[in-house]
Amino acid sequence: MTRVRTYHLALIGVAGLILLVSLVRVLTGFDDLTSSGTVGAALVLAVPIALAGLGGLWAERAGVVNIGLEGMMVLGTWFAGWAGYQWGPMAALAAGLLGGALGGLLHAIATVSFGVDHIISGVAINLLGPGITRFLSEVLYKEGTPASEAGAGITSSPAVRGETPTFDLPLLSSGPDLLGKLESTHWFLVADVAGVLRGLTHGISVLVIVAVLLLPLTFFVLWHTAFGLRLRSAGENPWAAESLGVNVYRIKYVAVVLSGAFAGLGGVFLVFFTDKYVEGQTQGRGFIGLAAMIFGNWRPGGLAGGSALFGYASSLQLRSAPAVNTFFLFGAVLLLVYLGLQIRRLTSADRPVELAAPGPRQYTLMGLAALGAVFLIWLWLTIDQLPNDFIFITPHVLTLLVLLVASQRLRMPKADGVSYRRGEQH
Amino acid sequence: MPAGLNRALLTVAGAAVAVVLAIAICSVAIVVAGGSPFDALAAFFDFGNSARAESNSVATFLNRAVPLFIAGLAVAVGFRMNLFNIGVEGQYRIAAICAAFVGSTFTAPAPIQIGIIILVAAAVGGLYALIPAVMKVTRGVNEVISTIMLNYIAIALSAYLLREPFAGERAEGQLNTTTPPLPESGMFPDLNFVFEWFGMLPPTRNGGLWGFLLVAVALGVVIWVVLERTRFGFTIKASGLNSPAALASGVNPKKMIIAAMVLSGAIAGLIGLPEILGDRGAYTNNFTAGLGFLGIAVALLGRNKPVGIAFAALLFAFLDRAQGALQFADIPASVVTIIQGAIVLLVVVANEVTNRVALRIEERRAAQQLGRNTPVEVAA
Amino acid sequence: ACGGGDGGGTTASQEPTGASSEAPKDALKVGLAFDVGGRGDKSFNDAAYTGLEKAKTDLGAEIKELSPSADGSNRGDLLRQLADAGYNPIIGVGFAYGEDIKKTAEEYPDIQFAVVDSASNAPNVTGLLFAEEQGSYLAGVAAATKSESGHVGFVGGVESDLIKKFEAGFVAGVKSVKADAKIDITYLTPDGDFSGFKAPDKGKVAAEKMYQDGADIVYHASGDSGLGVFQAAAAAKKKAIGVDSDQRQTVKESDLQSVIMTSMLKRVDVGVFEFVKAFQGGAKGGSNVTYDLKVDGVGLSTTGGEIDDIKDKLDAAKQDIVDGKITVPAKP
Amino acid sequence: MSADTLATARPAVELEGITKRFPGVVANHDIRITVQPGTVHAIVGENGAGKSTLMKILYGMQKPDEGTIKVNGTEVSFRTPSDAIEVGIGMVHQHFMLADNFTVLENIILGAEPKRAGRLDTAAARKRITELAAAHGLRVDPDRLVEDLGVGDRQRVEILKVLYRGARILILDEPTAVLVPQEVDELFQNLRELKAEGLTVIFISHKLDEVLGIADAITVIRRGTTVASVDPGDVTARQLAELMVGSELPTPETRESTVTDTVALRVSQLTVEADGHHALPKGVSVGDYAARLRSEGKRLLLDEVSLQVRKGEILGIAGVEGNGQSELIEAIMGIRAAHGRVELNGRDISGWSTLRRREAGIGYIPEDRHRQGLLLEASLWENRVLGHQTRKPARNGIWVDRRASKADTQRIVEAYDVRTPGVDTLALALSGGNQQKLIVGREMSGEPAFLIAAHPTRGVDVGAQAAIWDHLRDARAAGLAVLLISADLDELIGLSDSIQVIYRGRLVAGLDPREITPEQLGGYMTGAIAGNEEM
Ligand SMILES: Nc1ncnc2c1ncn2[C@@H]1O[C@H](COP(=O)(O)OP(=O)(O)OP(=O)(O)O)[C@@H](O)[C@H]1O
Ligand SMILES: Nc1ncnc2c1ncn2[C@@H]1O[C@H](COP(=O)(O)OP(=O)(O)OP(=O)(O)O)[C@@H](O)[C@H]1O
Ligand SMILES: [Mg+2]
Ligand SMILES: [Mg+2]
Repeated sequence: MTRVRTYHLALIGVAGLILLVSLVRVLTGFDDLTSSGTVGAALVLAVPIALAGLGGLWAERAGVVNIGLEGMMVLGTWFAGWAGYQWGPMAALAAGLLGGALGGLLHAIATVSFGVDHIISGVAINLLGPGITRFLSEVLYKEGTPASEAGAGITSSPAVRGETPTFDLPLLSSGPDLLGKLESTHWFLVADVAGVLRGLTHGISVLVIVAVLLLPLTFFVLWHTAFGLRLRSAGENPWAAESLGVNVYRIKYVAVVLSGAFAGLGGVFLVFFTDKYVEGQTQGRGFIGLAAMIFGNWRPGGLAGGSALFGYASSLQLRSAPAVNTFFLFGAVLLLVYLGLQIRRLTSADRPVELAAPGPRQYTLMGLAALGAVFLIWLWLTIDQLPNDFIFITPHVLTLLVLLVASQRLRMPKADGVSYRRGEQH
Repeated sequence: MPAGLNRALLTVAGAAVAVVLAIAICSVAIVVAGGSPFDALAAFFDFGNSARAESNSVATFLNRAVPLFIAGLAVAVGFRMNLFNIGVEGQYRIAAICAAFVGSTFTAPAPIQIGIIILVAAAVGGLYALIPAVMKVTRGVNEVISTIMLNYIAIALSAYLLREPFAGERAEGQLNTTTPPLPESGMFPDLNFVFEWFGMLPPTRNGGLWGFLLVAVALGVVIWVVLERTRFGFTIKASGLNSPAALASGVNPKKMIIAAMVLSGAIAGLIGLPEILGDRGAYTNNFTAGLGFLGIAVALLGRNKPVGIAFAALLFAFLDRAQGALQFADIPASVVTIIQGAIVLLVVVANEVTNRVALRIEERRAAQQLGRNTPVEVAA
Repeated sequence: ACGGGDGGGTTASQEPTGASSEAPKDALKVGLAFDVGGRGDKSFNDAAYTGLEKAKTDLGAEIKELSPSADGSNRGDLLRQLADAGYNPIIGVGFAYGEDIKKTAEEYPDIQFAVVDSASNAPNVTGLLFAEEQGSYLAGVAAATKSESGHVGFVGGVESDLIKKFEAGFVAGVKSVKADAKIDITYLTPDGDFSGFKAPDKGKVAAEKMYQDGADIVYHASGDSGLGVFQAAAAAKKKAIGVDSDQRQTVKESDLQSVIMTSMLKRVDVGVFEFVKAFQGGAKGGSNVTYDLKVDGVGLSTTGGEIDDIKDKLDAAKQDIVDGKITVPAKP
Repeated sequence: MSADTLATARPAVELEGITKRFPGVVANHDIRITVQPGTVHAIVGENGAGKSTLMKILYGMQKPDEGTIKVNGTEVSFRTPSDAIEVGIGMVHQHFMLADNFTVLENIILGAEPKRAGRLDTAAARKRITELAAAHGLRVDPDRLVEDLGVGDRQRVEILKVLYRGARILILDEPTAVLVPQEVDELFQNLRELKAEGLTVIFISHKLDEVLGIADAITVIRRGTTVASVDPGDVTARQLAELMVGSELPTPETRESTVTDTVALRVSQLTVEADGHHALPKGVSVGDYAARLRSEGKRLLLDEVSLQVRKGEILGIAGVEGNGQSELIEAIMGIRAAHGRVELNGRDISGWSTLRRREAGIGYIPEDRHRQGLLLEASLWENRVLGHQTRKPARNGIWVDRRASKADTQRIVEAYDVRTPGVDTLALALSGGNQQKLIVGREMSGEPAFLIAAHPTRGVDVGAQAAIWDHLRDARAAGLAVLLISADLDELIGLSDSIQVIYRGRLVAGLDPREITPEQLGGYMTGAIAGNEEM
């Protein structure tokens, strides 16, 4: 019953958000806020983050902190590029998964078998990933090698052979492109919904579909199968699991290797998106993925939310820097809504006792909110284009703000990061 | 104390084995790459074949160790309390640009000038670290996320500062953006004379061996004393080992989070100074980045203890120095990174193993002294 | 103080001597230190290497090239190691070497240095400068002339002053043809975060937006990120302009080659080779050599023949710049 | 089943010559036990005698170094618990083995999940659990989170876990340590039913009268080896105790009253909200506020608790775990936010920090020594400093006075008979009892005015127990006020000058320990007997 309620709440939240964005769009005229292009790019930018986050989710649900996702992702990109240029996309996929999984295996050996501090092992893998790939490039892609003839350099692989298929929703997003037509009307709300839907359905690579499906699949496996129950038990109380005959070591190995594979898949995705391996193309997404996973309270749904937020902000920032200004208005509206709710709560008769008399703290908060709203509106009215440097950090600032505002009832798996040894109780 | 000595010996032995193993692994890689591991090994110890080259190499080696050591200290202060300050990276960047700028705005006698620069750097670093600390304490925001985000924000912020308010004059045709140069009194005197003590040719360059080395050593000693001898250090240790127990014993966890984070950030603020005060005399857009992340590895390798961190920093610097020498020997310089990663991993594995052995020895000792290991004779 | 043309100063009788006396006086040992990324980046490091290799084959030079560490913290050390090993002259590739070259040059006054993209700052340093803004101006002219929509774009990798030179020249070029043209400008990362040169995905997203909004030609100065720009162009069936080298040749994918209308060439190879040659001829540093349109140090590539039809117009613009009738701004 | 018929003939479990060595310790040495099927077989022994180790060996969690195990007559060799589960052995551990963030159902089915088409078949599991629970009188709600359960419920979940796997041989390692008498009775009733169904139960306890009440056979273990196998009909509790320790069982008897008239600690209307602390509305008294919360159906962890402890008095708090004891002591310590007033020696300390309260002379023996009492990876002397870091002898200006701390730790080690090689030894190398003695010694130093002693002898063997009791009594005689919380009712009755019963966050009865039996006390604690509601 509670699940139904949170699910409903989430839907209402999304609807409210679209309404709000739509309002802001109409007020400001920045159509890119909800254009299919922005949404499509947001999706593409969110996917590698979500995949890295999934990697984190699997490992941490099994009780192993994985800060080495970045290194594993780097391995994924390199191997995908290396196999892809020789044998095509399927090979790239397999090799990338394997590369990431190898990183995961290393992490598993260190943390599970040797009980090494999880953070240290992750940091080491973050050193090793770029080191190994650079070394391999220096050996395999140096001048005079066949790869070099095919277009490789020390910092990039040759292009992946063959195409990865893409997908469109017939009628709606392609051909007659009904959604596209609706979107270009710029009608309040209608165009926004159309834009979002079209962005999510137009020219989508299969890998995006796979990646997006992995989220519900993860939810299903972890929360609705026996294997998932055992895996989570290893993250909550491995000693209890052990006492019931669960092979905790094996579970942890599987989880961490899969975790690496997911990070590797994120790497493959990047390689497919740009057609080749480019040194440094992961751009810290392993860390961002980890952050998105924590942001999402170690749950697939929350992770999706975290990566979507980040992807959307990055997309907007890259595509339409001036539109970022509208966030000021957006923030002001949110603050005003908050103020309105507070005032209604205070004036309503049947208020809960513990909120009966707002303390000075509450008045301060409300005062700050009012001030903030005024300040944001002032910013919005006076600034016509933020310096680029500030535009670049939109996603990061937004993430911090959401974290600050959202209630912090994060609950990590209880035995997360604990080094477990068979037969030794806590 | 024999138990402690025993453990120390074991640790050292473990670390040595780990380093050897790491080298072995890299040797395999080098052979696969078609190189000779012996050449590579020689390259690590090849400090050049002229007196001048040697002293240059030694200076390079030590100069690299200085910021790594400070970065390791900064990270360790947080880690001792289980605070994952991933944000050292951003903290030192912001601190460096602010300190370089403030230092360039006035001229005072060297000790005052340098002292103020150091203070500004520490203050800015500490303030920047205060943000995630306050977020954690008031809103429970996980410091891993917030510091990761703040790193990116620091990069953009410093780019902005460097371009707009803190920009300095530039020579025609120079594309580096920099803050205004520090006055002569802002440059930290170098330690080139030290080379003569060892019968070496001092480096000819100004600031060959950075004087900031002395500050780093002093900082290491101070941090050691603070962590190991003071009440503050004790509360940090207690909070890190068992936070509920610390809470029950009257330690205020919120205050400790803020204090440890700010201290960590203040130390982080100094990471960029050796380079600025010893070499560049300004913050530029190609200021060395990434030391904060390397600091994590160094701190963990040094087991979050100042002496260990010093060794780890020296080891990393020693390996880094060989990047050029390796290329002279036609060996890919990336083996350095591989060795560093492998050493971090293997040393902790070795630590883990030796720790267990040491623990077992200690338990046995305890049990023996209590005579618990002899089952009683009983008449049933 | 920009020196023009082939920087051959007066021939000095005195021969350059290396720091190490072991080197035979007549041997030509050329050392080169790359910028971050190093050799094999298919970009300007490789261009520099091409020039170095030419020096080896044509001038019989003994060569050594070193790449810095990933964080670039050891640039100065690489220069010193080359100097200590007896290399003379020594070339630093990239403006980031400016400061380090200056210091090293003071320590090794007997050795000649050169730095690509930065001005001379010591008597034994030659600055190898490139008038990117002039080349970009031509790219702008080409883009504006070829554009049907009157809407073009520019993608810069990192918002540094170097890349802004490209932007400034390009914008001036476009405006010279169509004063009312719409120009979208996007940078991928702030200055100091050099990942913008390695982010093809970001390049693709940024360019995609420009094409969606109606731009039909996008010029990039973003290193490896340009790959994403080309892909966006290919997907939108529009055109792009490459940078540094003739990317229609260096990019191997045939579908991408065909979208590269032209490339703004920056002849770092020429700069490096000419410097070594001049050194052999006894030239001394202390001045800059600017590779501009006059000496064809920058220019547009013609592979694919897509700009052949507007050759006259481009030549005219070039002539105006060479004659000084047009001064191209180096800052936006 | 043939196994059942065979089982009547052969012993359910035969352990022969079991030896298990840990580094430096021989936990089990040549143990021999034979357990007949369909019986309750008790194993008794001091702390650290090796009982748990032996059971872990039988359950496949640890491998014996020597010896053989036979189950139903067949020799077995277990590699993991799953091997033991397979032959029908189930174990309820001394410390709960439950994942807090899982539901009861998830905890029960873990490792033996029913599946349908690859999915967890929770419906089938729920049905099965409900059936099992009904059949054995083990009430549980399968869909509740374990973290919301009290200890009794948790115990039942543990037993259901075992039954769910169809175990025929049950190992219960100190199942009664955390239960009140009524719950113990309920458990024993369940055990008898299980026995009647032909199951075999191996039962471990320190509480000898319980053992005598339920067991069909008893094996005594001392220092890792079997000392005796006796028939419960033939021995008394005292004789059993003598077999266990070779000495007479001490009892916590208070001598003459030392209670004075000076109130050391006064607590008034202490109230703790369940869903987060809210500031008290202006002008509203704690009483009104609490009344309003109650009227809204909000849960209160502590509901207007008022009490006072006088100098020289030990006030015992009786209650089933989870009825507000933890909240009470944490509120007094200032670890948890609460409404109401706390006064120490007449001064209002409600707004003070934990540190300031400690400095003012409150000592604190926490309920869970590993969680709240010790730095396991630090040396003994550093543990001595803990909680005293701002006071002499640990403090010297901004420094920790290492020499003085060590000297004072040495004093504690001697005075409290902490068995340790030295004060530099890490705390984790000490046995639980010795760790506890160190904590008691630490909290008694600096002459506290008031001491909170939560389960001061939990899991401590008889010798150490007596020593700790003596220390408490001596301090009381010297004028110390003590708030004693204990699950051991004998201890509570024996030590306290007066007893308050806490039930659902309220003090429901004030009792005189001289006139009450553990059974009556248990009645108040479980709400079976209505309290006289605050004297
Ligand atoms: N994992 C272990 N490693 C080392 N020593 C151990 C370990 N487990 C138990 N011991 C040792 O074996 C002895 C027996 O421990 P065990 O837990 O079996 O005692 P017990 O009889 O169950 O005590 P209690 O009544 O306190 O539960 C302990 O005193 C301890 O010294
Ligand atoms: N998991 C373990 N690993 C190592 N040593 C252990 C372990 N468990 C127990 N010991 C050792 O056993 C001894 C005491 O164990 P144990 O905890 O059984 O004592 P105890 O008196 O039963 O205390 P408690 O009641 O707290 O369990 C100590 O020497 C301790 O080091
Ligand atoms: Mg025990
Ligand atoms: Mg036990």
